[in-house]
Formats: sequence, structure tokens, C-alpha cells
Amino acid sequence: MNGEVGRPISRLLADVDGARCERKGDRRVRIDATPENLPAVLELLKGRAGYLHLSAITCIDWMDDGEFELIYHLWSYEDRNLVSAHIRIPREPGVYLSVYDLFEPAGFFERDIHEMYGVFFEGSPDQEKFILTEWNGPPPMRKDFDAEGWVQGTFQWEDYRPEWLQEIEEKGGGIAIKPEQARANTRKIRGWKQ
Amino acid sequence: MNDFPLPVRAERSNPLARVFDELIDFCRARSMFMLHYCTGCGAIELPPAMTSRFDMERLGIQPMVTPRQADILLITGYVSIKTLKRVILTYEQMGSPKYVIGICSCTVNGGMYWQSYATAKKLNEYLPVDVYIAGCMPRPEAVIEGLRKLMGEIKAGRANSWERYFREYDRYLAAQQNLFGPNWQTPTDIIGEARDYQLYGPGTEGRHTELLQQHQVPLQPLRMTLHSDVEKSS
Amino acid sequence: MRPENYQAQSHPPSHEYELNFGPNHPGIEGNYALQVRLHGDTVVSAHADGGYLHRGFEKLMEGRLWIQNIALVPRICVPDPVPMEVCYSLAIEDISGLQVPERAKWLRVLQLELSRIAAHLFYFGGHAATTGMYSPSFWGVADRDLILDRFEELSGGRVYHIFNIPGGVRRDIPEGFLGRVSALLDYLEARLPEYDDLLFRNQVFVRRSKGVGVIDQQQALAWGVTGPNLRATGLGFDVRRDDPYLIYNQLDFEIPTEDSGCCWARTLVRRSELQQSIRICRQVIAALPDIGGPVRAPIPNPLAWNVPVGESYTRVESSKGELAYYVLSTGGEKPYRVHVRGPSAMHAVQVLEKMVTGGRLEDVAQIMFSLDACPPEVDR
Amino acid sequence: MSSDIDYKDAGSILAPLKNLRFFAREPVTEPLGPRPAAENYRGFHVNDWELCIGCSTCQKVCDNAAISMIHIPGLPNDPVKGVRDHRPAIDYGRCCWCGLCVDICPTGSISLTREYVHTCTEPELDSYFVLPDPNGMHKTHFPKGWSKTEQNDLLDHDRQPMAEMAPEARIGDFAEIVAGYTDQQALLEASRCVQCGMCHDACPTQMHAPDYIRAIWQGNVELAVEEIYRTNPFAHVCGRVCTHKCEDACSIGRRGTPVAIRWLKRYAMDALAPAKVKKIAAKGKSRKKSGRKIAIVGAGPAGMTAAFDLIKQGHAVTVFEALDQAGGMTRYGIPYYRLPSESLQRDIDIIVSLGVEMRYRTRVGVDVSMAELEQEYDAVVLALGLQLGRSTRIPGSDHVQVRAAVDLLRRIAAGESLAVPDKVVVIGGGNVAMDIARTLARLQKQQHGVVGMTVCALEDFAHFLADPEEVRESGEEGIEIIDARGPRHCVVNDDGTLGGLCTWKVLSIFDEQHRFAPKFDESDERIHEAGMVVESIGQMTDTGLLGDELTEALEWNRGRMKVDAFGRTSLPWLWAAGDCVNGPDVVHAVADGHRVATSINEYLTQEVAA
Amino acid sequence: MSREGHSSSYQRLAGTRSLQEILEIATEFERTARDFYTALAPRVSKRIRWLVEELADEEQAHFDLFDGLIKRMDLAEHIADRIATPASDHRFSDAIHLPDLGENPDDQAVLQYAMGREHAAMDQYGALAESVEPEELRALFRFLANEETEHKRELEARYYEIVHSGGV
Repeated sequence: MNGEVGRPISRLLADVDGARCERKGDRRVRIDATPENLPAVLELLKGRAGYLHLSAITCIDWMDDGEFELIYHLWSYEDRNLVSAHIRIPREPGVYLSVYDLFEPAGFFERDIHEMYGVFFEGSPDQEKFILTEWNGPPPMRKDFDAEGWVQGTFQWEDYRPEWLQEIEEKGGGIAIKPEQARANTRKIRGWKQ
Repeated sequence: MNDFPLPVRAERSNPLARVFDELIDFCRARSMFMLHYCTGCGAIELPPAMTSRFDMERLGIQPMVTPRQADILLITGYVSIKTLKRVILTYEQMGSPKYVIGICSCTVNGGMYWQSYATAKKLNEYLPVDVYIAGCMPRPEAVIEGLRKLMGEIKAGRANSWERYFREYDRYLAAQQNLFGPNWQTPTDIIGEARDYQLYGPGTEGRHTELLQQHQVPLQPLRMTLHSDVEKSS
Repeated sequence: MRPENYQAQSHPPSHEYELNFGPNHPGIEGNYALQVRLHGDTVVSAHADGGYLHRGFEKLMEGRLWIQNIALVPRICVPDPVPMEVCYSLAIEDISGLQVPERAKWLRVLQLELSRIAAHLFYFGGHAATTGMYSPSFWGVADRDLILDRFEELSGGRVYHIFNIPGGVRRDIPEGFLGRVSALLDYLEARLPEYDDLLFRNQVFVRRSKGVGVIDQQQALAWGVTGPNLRATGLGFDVRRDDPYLIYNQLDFEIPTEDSGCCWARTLVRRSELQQSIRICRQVIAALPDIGGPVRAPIPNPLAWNVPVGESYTRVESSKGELAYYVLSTGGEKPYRVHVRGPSAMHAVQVLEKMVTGGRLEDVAQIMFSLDACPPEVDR
Repeated sequence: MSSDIDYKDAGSILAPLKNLRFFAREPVTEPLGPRPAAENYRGFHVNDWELCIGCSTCQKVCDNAAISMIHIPGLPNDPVKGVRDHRPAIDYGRCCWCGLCVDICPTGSISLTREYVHTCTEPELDSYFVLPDPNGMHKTHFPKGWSKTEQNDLLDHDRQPMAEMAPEARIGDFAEIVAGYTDQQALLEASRCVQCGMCHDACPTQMHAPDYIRAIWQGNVELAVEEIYRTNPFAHVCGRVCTHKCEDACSIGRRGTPVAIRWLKRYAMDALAPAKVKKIAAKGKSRKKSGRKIAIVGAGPAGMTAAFDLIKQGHAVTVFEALDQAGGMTRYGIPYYRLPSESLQRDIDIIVSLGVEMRYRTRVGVDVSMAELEQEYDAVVLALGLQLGRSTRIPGSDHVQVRAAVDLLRRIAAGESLAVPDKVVVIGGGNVAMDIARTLARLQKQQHGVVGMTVCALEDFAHFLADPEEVRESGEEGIEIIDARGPRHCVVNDDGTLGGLCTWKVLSIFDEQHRFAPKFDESDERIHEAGMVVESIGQMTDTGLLGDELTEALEWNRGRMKVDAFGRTSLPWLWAAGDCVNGPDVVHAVADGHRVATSINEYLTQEVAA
Repeated sequence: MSREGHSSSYQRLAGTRSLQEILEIATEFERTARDFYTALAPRVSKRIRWLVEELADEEQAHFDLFDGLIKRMDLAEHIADRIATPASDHRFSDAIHLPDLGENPDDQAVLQYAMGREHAAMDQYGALAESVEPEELRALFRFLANEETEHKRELEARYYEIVHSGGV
């Protein structure tokens, strides 16, 4: 059954403009959809192919492209297959439609994404803060929020003065490389781009 | 940190009073109620420590569900900013003498979440801490060793960190305000309590308590009335 | 609401009142809160409040090297850390095409199942405590500790094993390890009837939990319930069997189900899973001596390791349900995005809110525990 | 499958009596006090200071920023050996005991113990910052827990193999033996680096090896070349024939083969188009002309490096070279199969293209005198090299067929044809001896079809001077290397032709203090038959060009011109650089070139200011 | 001082029978060497003058040492002892082929010459130490032989350093 799954999905999506599907593994199918046709794709998958379980919605911040990528991971208990539908929406204003009426779990995932990325989902039942109720800063998962920088600016670190260190400092030694200097992501390698 | 040496209890002149103090400390050290609040991941080692295998109860330590009856606040690992507020509320509600134990790396210098935007880094900026237990997380045996260390400190009359919270309230409040914003307030009147306990010191009030008093909303008595359905129908 | 903004107010007269259930509450599992609105003892509505254990894992992981994250992942779910490690490793192996040696696969399964047993034993203790019974928690915790002893021997850590890394496991098993695990399994199996006497045939527990917190299969599917909670509604779905990973398709085990979908059913499913997990462990112990070879595929120098461009949505069955990692690599030395889809996130928020609504206050704790939601995993 | 529990079965009323059996059970409660931890336990750290080299790799892998490197004066600190007087200190307010530091440690010095209890009060919090030593955190002995094994070692100890020509194929001609890394190999090899920087410290010219290796790993060859050109304009050469002090210091080499830093440099240089390299080399060239003139005597690596720096600083540079082409010993001393002259030429071309004036076939002291240079130029650099071969001066060594290796190499490199007898003996055990032996062996192969080459070295293999690679490759090519032979005399036949070389066995060459003190076994005398004996025991500088007056005016230090730290001699207008000051090594020469250029530039700009 | 000068003093040393004479000639041996180097120094290129000067200094030190020995009182009773001269054998390394130091000797030639001298002296004292009877004299010659051996070693190390120039 599994080997055949890819084909029916592509047949299913034949009617939807601009949706491409690609088999990625034994039980993994990737669909590239557009913000316009995603609701239709999900509805088709749920209604006609038995993809009842919304496993997760993942949001990715492509800051350099000015886009958010939303990935809807759907699982079919019948086909035993997982479909990941990808769309990209503009980073500004970062608004998309809720799929809560199709998949109730979407409510939580959308709330989470709203909290962490600031993407607003129209029609989602509850977009109140859940985790970050005491947080005043920007949505922290956005790539332009420098968490480490914020921490360094907000908190102070323990300034240890153990005896052995004082002794070494008397001899002219001391802390040569602080841990923060050696950290992989603060290493200054020109042209390095992740 | 060394600027604030632990206050050693003033020698009382009356030898009877000294004996009494020692007796009190001896008793305190043998009956410690630990607040049952799992602030972080280190809490997973508390059930083994509390139950049959490592059996904290043989030291007279018991979990207690309300802060009002608890002696020990066990901070089990990282405290997120959200939790820290509750921890401070809880701490202030606990009756004196009270002791704080910081478990795991995270309470000392941020631990493995040192770059996290969501956790507080140094517990002793916000609360006076009596005993630290190293580990990530410490094993139940280490936790028990820490508690025994605390017992020793209490017996020796050195575990007086709670007095520092009153004497240097302004300093602790400063760190709290720095993290939570100027609006931060708790329902407990620390300055009043400090006066009451005769622990009012030069550091009790300061710039930060002034700010607190500006923002503080006085508490009003809560009226809760249960009416019958009469009003609803009317 | 933030505590500093809280002001005592006189409310308009009403039959309803609000109660903060947690975060400091003996009936709550971990640092989590539920604001319930009550009419008498009946819950009118409930509002989950999480984030007390939020550490921003997903953000942290974007700032650390691929290898460094192995120390981070087990901390997402404290009572059941092994699936986190394995799932993260599987995702990276999937992206980079690392071939895990056979022996490592079996060792991972052994850990996964031991971890599942430990988590379930912990669950029994907590669940029973919410009905006022403390002996099971003493038993469960003590027996779980015996498993932790074996983990300590294997990995050097009691709770955070950090033993699975991309490519395999960090070390081979110590001398005589399998024999000791085998003895432990014998002991646990012999204990099961005693647990039955203590808990599952205990009329206090049966009557407190039967018919409480019912969820039917339709609802469960619609709400996205997974794992043992879904199996307690009669749907025998298990990632291990239906989306197999490692060597689960070579193992002989069953998927226990119950039909009633109540707290009792959820506990029973887990009890039956204990037996199945013991069975799986036995198979691993029998097979492992014949599987030679290395325990780890060589990985590049971890300080200069660019996982190739790719993405993976990897799922494993944790003791709490479907655990999935979405890992995206843009070819850098750090992940571009790691999304942890924990089973508890679903259970502890939407499902819990809906299930307790209409129930009674005294059952709230029990329902929450029966779902086995893990707050650190919700908050991440 | 459903559960088999019959929950309705409440059991007999006497069932609770069953529980009486628990009285007979052993209690699970452990005695108070810490239990001994498991064998692999990840507890507090210990660090074997004898093994630790202070490379800070543990610090780099630590995900929690828990490790600080502490500089401890008094510990061994030797950049050349790759040892730093740094030791890791661990902040237990950050550590999570994951053990990655143990798994990655290049030396295996750090490990975790089975100790796990540490408690303290708030004023004692400094005890959370620990400098692990072999004694453990509380100076009480605990057995080791998680420590390095083969299984959990995260480092790759094996170097990417370098493709090279088979001995049979390469002995026939002078084609370059080593193929160079492919893109994939270079990437894999570069990924082995842990960025400890030991190589940077060990390198005479302080090349930024960690940076260019990392750039190669990122696939950014251009960046790599840029990093290389920060310190070394002779990168094509150094990528092939450098003595790679960096690799001797490499921390990966502690337990494995060091990262192939030299080959990676070569890869980067070869992978980038010469036009782009030229562009990178010209970066930072001063547009302003200073109007000062500098003469450099000798177009070897030292001279040309100085020229490169000085021309970029805006000075006018003239290089005087006695021979036809630039490169010095790298051209006339290193055989083609090790360093193809095209590669060398790329380096030279880049430097010359910056505007250096080259005067070939101009021998200072003959065609132009030092006095003239002093008159005409603001500064003069002597980069003379070591071009005279030393002779053993044993009886018979004045025979016409007893030759100096450097002379032969120079003539072969210049394209002279040379008739080689079918049997040749080389005296010497250094790299030059290997070079001449392998070069003549190739000629023998071409002229006679067979190799008849013997190398007699004074040193035994335990103290051999030539690179092990050279020795291995020579052996593969059919060259007989006999170690520990002291030359006695050259055998001259009655008809005046050379018969061979007589040697004695050397019993030991060094004394206990590693000083030269040869002991011979006279009974073990051998005659090595040869039509030509090549002496390759050492070289010296031809200082004749200085003239008596200048020699007298200069100050000397043990046979070499006395120079300050920047290569300046006792005369204010004269600098000396390269082999003639520091002994034979390309990369030292490059470093010297930089030093004198800095010094000259400082001198000239100061003069202007004054 | 020429090469003949050297060999004649060597001959004289070998033929000596009285301890006093031995010591006197040994002192003479060092003195002539010192004078030789001192005279050579200005003639050589400044580049290697340091070497010759160093050798002169070392010989001066030896001269002082031997000169002091003669004056030592505890040897007085043996001073007239007759000692059988041994036939010293010649060991050669590539260093001891004595070149004729021409008008403009280079560093290698100077060193080889110096090593040859020390070698001969070392052999001689070594052989004498073997043949004399009184323990004090034995010790004395062993000491002298040791001194010369040490010196020769120093020279050999220097030779290796200079001539083999790191062995490229």
C-alpha cells in the first residue's frame, strides 16, 4: 500500500493549481502549496484521503527572504503516511488563515506560532499568550531576536574569586580565554553565513 | 557576594537564653518541612529522595503543600522568569525562619540555559540562598547531603539568610525590578515585617523601595458573597 | 494574568468562582497551572496556563552546534528523556544519511523501552496519588529507581543519559549489563501482580477512575490525542508499529488497547504496555549478544560538522504519545530550525481544558495525571 | 488487545493478609550517605596536567560556556611542541556533565570521576569554579568515571590519504609525486581541525591556519587564500615543501595523525585561479609612493617576502639576483618532483607583478658593490641564503668526482645535463641528501635504466634528520639508505678514478644530553663502491660579497651576522634575512622577510617624520 | 706555531718519565695552544673570529687549571715518580684528519684542528691513567683525561652544529 501512496496524492492534487507533491521517503510526502490553495489542499487530504491527524504546524523564519514558512504535518491512520504541506507567507504583515475548523489541534499550534513568531492566524479561537505571559520583548523565535545578546545585556554572571584563582593572578596568570569568547557562534569568521 | 557576610547571631548575654537558642536550633534542624514546588527539572530527583529508597523522612524532612507551613524552599534547577515571580511570592509568604536551597547548576550561574531569554540566571540576586547543591541534576544522595549540610548550618546558628532578605530588601528588590519591570510588587509588606521582626537595617529601604511604593496598589479586603439565584432572575 | 497586576476585586454576585489550580499544587504534575471556573464543585470552564518551565529550547538549539544539542534535548521531557535523544539523533541521521550500526539500533530500543517502563512506573505513582493513595507512588518511584541504576551503569547519568548521539550510542554496554537488566526485568515482572493487587484491583482506585474523564474515539481523533491516551479509546495506533523506526519492525510485540476512554482505561493501557515493553527488552537481550560490530557510525569532527541541507520530520513513540522532531538544516554547523512536537503539548492544553470542563473539581488532578502530560515538554 | 485484569474481582476478604509477606522482604531503603557511583559515572572533573596541553578544545565543545581557560605561569609553554600553559577551569554553575569535553579532548587528559557530592553555603559559592587537577575536586580520591575510550572518542584520528604516484612510475621522470587533495578530500581533512590554534603559535610566520582551514571547510577557497596571504606570499611553495612546524604542534597529532595543514594550504592555492590570487595579494597595496628605495640582495623566499611587504607599503624595491631566475634555494635546491617550478613561478609572478624591479644575473660584489648599494638605496637587505656545500674533508674528498649536493642540484635545476655514473654514494642524512639522491636516481634511471644509489648517513634512524616521508619514498624508489655510517675516506683507484667510499659503523651518535658525541666501531668497515660521491652534510653562506671592509665593520654572532629581533644588523642601513641568519627553512625565511620589511618600513617612516 | 710544533710537544709528552715533567709539558701544551689561537684570531675572517677566540679562552682556562695543579702540595710526594709511557693509539673520526691550516682557514678547519688536539691529549691522559700505580696519580690523570674528553665533546657538538648546519 505504502508504495502506492504517492500517486493517489498527486492525482488528488491534480485539480489544485500550483500544488506539487514529491515523495521523500517510505512514509513521507512533501507538498509545496501556496497560501491561496493550502486550505483546499488540506481539505482534500482530510476529506478524500483520510489525513485526519494534524501532527504539527512548524513555522520557520526565513528572515533573509522576508518570509515565514509554515509546514502542516498530516498523518493518515489508514495510509500510514505523513504529508508535509509547505507554504510561504510574507514576513510582513505575517498573517495567515487558521485551519482550526479543519483540524482542532491547529488551535494550539497556531497559538504557539503566534506567540513565538508573531504570525497572526485569522479565525483561530484563542491567540492569547500561553507561555510568554511575562515576556515583553519581540516574539523570541524570530531570527532577528538575538537571545544571547539580550541575555548578556540583562543579566550579570557570577564573578568567581576562588583562592586558587587569586593565587594564580598573583603570579601573573589568570583567566586567559573566557568561555563566551570561545563559543562557536561568536567566533568571528568572515563571510560565515549559516 | 562576599560584601555581605552571613550575620552571625549576636551573643546573648544571658546564658539561659543561649541554651534556649541552641535548643531551638536543634529542634528546628530536626523538623524541616519542605515546600512541594517543582520549579525546574531537578525536581525529578525529589520523589526518589522523598520516598522509600532514599527516605528523607528519616531526617525529619517532609514535603509540605502550603508555603505558610513550610520551612524550606527548594529551588530545583532553573527558574523561568514566570516561575521566579511565583517563587518570590511564595518565599515572602513563608513564615520565618525560612531557608532556601539552590539545586543544580542553573541556580548558580544560569546553567545550561545561560543563553535562554526565558530563565533567570543567578538565584541569589533575587532571594538569599542558604545552601547550594551542585549537579545537573544532583542525585538524591547529593540532595540529602545538602539537606544535612543545611541541618548543620541551622544547628550552628548560621543559616540566617532570611534575615538578610529583610535587612537588604532594597538590593533584592532592585534585581527583581530589573527583571520584572518597575511595576513589580508583591502583596507582602516586607518593610513592615522587617520592622516587626526588628530586622530593619540600612539596606531595607532605598531607591527601589521608593519606586515600589509609588506603584504599589494598596490591598483591599476581598468581599465574596454567594447570592441565590434571585438576582439572576431579576 | 501577571501576579503584579493582580488586584483583589469584589465580583458581581455569582454562583461561579475561579480557582487557580497550580502551579504550586500537589495535584499538578510539575510546574503547571490550570485556572478553573467552578460552579459548586462542577468545572464550568478551564484555562490552561503554561510557560513556567519555558526555556526556549528551540531558540537555544538554533544557537548550538549539532553535537551540543544532544545535551539539551533530554531536558525537554524530564521523566522520559530517551525518546528525545533518539528522535533528535534519528532526524539528523535521516538528513545526513548516516547509517546507524545494527548494534546501536538494538541498544537504542533497549533504552527506549527501559525508559518507557520507568516513565510508566512514575505515572502509576502520580496517578494513584491524585486519588489519595500514596503506596503506589512509593512503589513506583522505588522500582523506577532500579531502572535508573541500570541507566547510570550504562550511560553514567541517572536521569539525563545523553547516551544517544547522531550515528549511534556513545559507548558499548558494560560487562554483564544484559544479565543485570534481565534480572531487573524478572523482578519487575514479578512485581506486576502486586501492582495489580495494590492499584488495578483496588476498588477505591477503580471506582474513582472508571468513567471519569471519558473521551471517545471520534473526539480523540479530532482533538489530536496520541499515544496511550488514544489507544485507551480503542484505536490501536502506535508509531513503533505504524511508522516504524530503528528495528521495531523486527520485534514481536502487541499494541494494547482499551475501549472505554476513561482514566481507568488510560491507566490499564499503560499497565499492559509495561508487559509489552518487558517483552521487547527480553527480545533485545536475547538478540544483542549475536549482533557484533561497532556501536557508533563515525561522525565528522563535531566542531566542524555541517549537516547537509535537508529536512526531516521524525517521529517516535514516547511513553506519552507521538513525539516528533522537525529538523531543518541549511548546511550549516547548527540547525536552522528544530521544532519539537511533544505529545503533551496537545494533551495538556486543548484536550485537558475540554476534558475537565463539565467534570468535578476533585477529578481535575486525576484527569490531568491520567493524560500523562509532561509540563516541561509543553513549555519547551 | 485488551487488558486481562478482572477489576470486578475484589478478591477474598482475606486477601489483604497476603501483604504480610512484605514483612519478610528486604527494605529498599539505602543507608544514609552517598552510594558509590557506577563505573561510567559522570561526576566532577579531573584533569591530568601532564597530558593536558591547554588547547582549549574542551572549551569549544562545551555547550554551556562552562569552561574558562586559565593561564598558569610556570607550566610548560612551548609553541613549537604544541604545549600551552593554559588549563581548563570549570564553572559548576554552568556545567551539565554531558561529558562532551571528555569525548573530544585531543589528549585524553580530562575525565569525569565518580564523585558527585558538593554542597556549599552562599559565601562559599566560589567553590563552584574549579580548576580540575589530578587530585579531584575535594582532594579526596575517587575512581575515574566517564573517561576517554575508543568508542566515545569524537575525533577523527586518521588523515585523509594523499594520492601519490607509484614508485615505479615516478622514478622514471621528474613529475610531481603528490597529486594534491580533491575538493572532497580537502573538505574532510579540513573538518578534522578543532581550531585550537597551536599551529598558528608554532608557525614561524604565524600563519592563520585555523582560519584558512575553516574557510576551506566552508568551501570558501577565496577566503582561505585571503587568510593565507595575510602572512605568507610564498604559499604555493609552502603548501608543498614547508617543514610544517604546525603539524608537529597540532593537537590532533597527540593521539592521531595531525591535520594535513600543509596539503590544505596547497589545495587552497591550487584551487583558486591565479588571477584571483593576484587580486587578493594586491589587496591593501598603498597607492601612495613613499619615494624611498630599497635594495634586496637575493631573490629567495626571504628577499621576495620582504619585497612583497615593502612594495605594498609604497616603497620602490629592487631585487638583485645572481642567477637567471628568482626563487633562491626553492628553485635551485628543491627538485622538481617536490616543487614544480611552475608553482614557484606563480608565487614569484604575483610578487613581481606588484611592481618589484628584478635584476637577474647581477652578482653583488662583482657586478655591483655593496658600497654602491649603500650609496644608492635607503636600505639594503641581505637575503643571501646558504648556497655553499660543506665538505667532510676526509682523505680523497678533493677528488673531482666528489661533489657538493647543492651545486649539483643547482645545475640540474638550471637545466644542465649531467652524466651520472651507475653507482653513486651520498653522504648525509638530511632532506638535501634525500633530494640529491632521488634526483640522481631519476637521472640514473633515465641514463642507465637502473638505480644504483646509496645514502650513508651519520645518524641512525632513531635520530634521522630527513622527514620520514622522504625516507619512505626514497626507499620505495630503490634507494638504499644506510644509517649510522661515518665516512672515513674516499677510495681513489690507482688509475685516478674514484672507487667508492669507506665508512665505519657509528655505535652511537649522541650522548645522554643529546649532544653530538659519535662512537665508532672500527671493526665494521665497509667500502661502498661508487663512481661519484656526493657530499650533503651541510651548507653555509657565501659572505664573500660583503668584502673585507664590510665584514670587519659588521658585528657577528657565532659565524652569522648579528641582527636584532627584526633582522637589522649592526649597521643602520643594512638588514639580513633568511637562511643566512636563521638556518635553512622556507617558512622561517618568509617570517624573516616580514620582520625586516616591518623594521625597514618603521625606519623609513620614522626618518621621514624626523 | 706550526703543525710540527704540535707534534714535537706531543712527542715530548709521550716520552716523559717524571710526573713533574708530565705536568709541566701538559701546561706547556695548553699554553702553546692558547698562543696559537690568540695569534690566529686576527688573521681569520671576522665571521669566524668568535670561534678562535672561544678556543683561546678555553685553552687559557686549561692552562690555569694545570698551572694550579703543579703547585698543589699533596702531589709533592709523587712528583718525582717515574711513570711508564704508554703507546697511545689513534682513533679517528672525520674530525681528526688534521688539515694544514693555510693562510685563511675557515671554521671547519679550525674546529677539526682543535678536535685533533683534544683527541690526542685525551688519549694520552687516558693511557697514563691506566698505567700509573699510585691511586692519587691515577685520579689525577683520569681527571685530566676527563677534562680533555669533555672539551673534545664540546667541540664535536659545536662541529656538528656548524658544519652539519642542522642537516639539511
